[in-house]
Amino acid sequence: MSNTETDSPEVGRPDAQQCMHVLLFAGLAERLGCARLTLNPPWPVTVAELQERLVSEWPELAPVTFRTAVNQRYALDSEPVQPEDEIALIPPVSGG
Amino acid sequence: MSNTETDSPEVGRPDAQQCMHVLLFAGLAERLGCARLTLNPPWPVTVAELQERLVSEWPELAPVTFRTAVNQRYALDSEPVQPEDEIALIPPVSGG
Amino acid sequence: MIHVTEDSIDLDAVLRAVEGDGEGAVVLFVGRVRNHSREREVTQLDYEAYRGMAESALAELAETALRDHGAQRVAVVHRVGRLKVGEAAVAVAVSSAHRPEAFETCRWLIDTLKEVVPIWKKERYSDGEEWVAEHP
Amino acid sequence: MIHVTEDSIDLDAVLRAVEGDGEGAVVLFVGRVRNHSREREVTQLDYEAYRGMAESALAELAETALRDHGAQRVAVVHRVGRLKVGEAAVAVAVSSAHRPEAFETCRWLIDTLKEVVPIWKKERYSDGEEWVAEHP
Repeated sequence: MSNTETDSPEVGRPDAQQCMHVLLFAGLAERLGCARLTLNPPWPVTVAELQERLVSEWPELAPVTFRTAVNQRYALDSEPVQPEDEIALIPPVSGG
Repeated sequence: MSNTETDSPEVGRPDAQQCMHVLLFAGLAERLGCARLTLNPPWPVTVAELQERLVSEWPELAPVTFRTAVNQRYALDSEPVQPEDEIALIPPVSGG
Repeated sequence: MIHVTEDSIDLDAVLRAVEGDGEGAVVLFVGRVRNHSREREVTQLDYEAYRGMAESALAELAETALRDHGAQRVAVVHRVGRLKVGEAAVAVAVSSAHRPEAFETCRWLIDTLKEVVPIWKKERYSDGEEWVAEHP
Repeated sequence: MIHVTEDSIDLDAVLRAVEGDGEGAVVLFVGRVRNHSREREVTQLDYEAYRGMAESALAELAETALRDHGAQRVAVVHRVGRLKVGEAAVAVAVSSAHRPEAFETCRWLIDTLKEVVPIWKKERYSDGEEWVAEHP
């Protein structure tokens, strides 16, 4: 981490708040009526914590099966998420 | 068998002699230098008897692997051959 | 050739993409829109993709196919948008020196694509529509 | 479409021959002339067929594929005569409602074709030629 406090005062502060966007697709986007959720988690946050927070803020997600992608790759529950990451919820795929 | 002796005097006579042609292909035709053999078996004759006769008249066939087709189908050794049948020797195939 | 595209799939181009003088075997799989599904009449199909992730997932599958499955060349094209009955939704072509590798790799690619690549289809019927969830 | 032909194989026509609105899966196998075989450089290939028997054998395989293997439509074209490196010698296309049947039937057809259909190939090298005996 070469950032210093003067470059960007928020980086590295454990209580820094930064808005993040979560992409939705297909049936999931239809169910929630939008293709992008915005939320404001306390950083740092893991994939599992993010999922919990999403479900508590959007209860419509609770009965839904989805995997989480971080920067366009399926992520493990334990993986940490950074504010600049691209997050997407991937409902069961049906391509082909 | 609706043929009668008067239609074709040779049909049904066990000692009737009738010339037959045997088709050859690919490496087999090259080895023998011709695409068709002619032989004069004593009728009736089975596929196995025909094969023996062919090998004894054309010893070049002896070391060669081939199957016999009767009327464009692979034939069993015990199958009887009629003078009007189309006989072919099928060396190992390599299509595709 | 690894694409997610709105255009109709040019199967000839997909086949040409895996041509090479050392490859004796080519296997092409084409997935087409059927006129029925789970006993309902399908009139058309909408495909949606998370395009960036879908293309990188396909590229990763293709790399694995080349590295671990004995394929020489691989092409995968998936169409998105609205498709009519009979149109090709996906084409997967694989070439290899001998045929077992081409068959097995092509089969592995389409099977894995259907499990992991973020593309979704919605079937439209004369009396409704439904997102298909094949691999939860 | 079951042919033994001197003409170059039109793969598009082979694919079209198995198209149907109820068939979601198409698998095409193409066998092409490779530039090497058993460590020798191949310059061209001559295919010879016992044509009548070859076509009826192919028709019989196609019937079996439709009756016993779950295929909906089948097309097989085998070329004969002199072929150059890269040209298609054989194309087998199968369509079915779902992909396992299409893959398995296509594989079965080309495997069985290579065992039983009376077609032979002679490889020509820069320094000679040889009839190939793959299935004694």
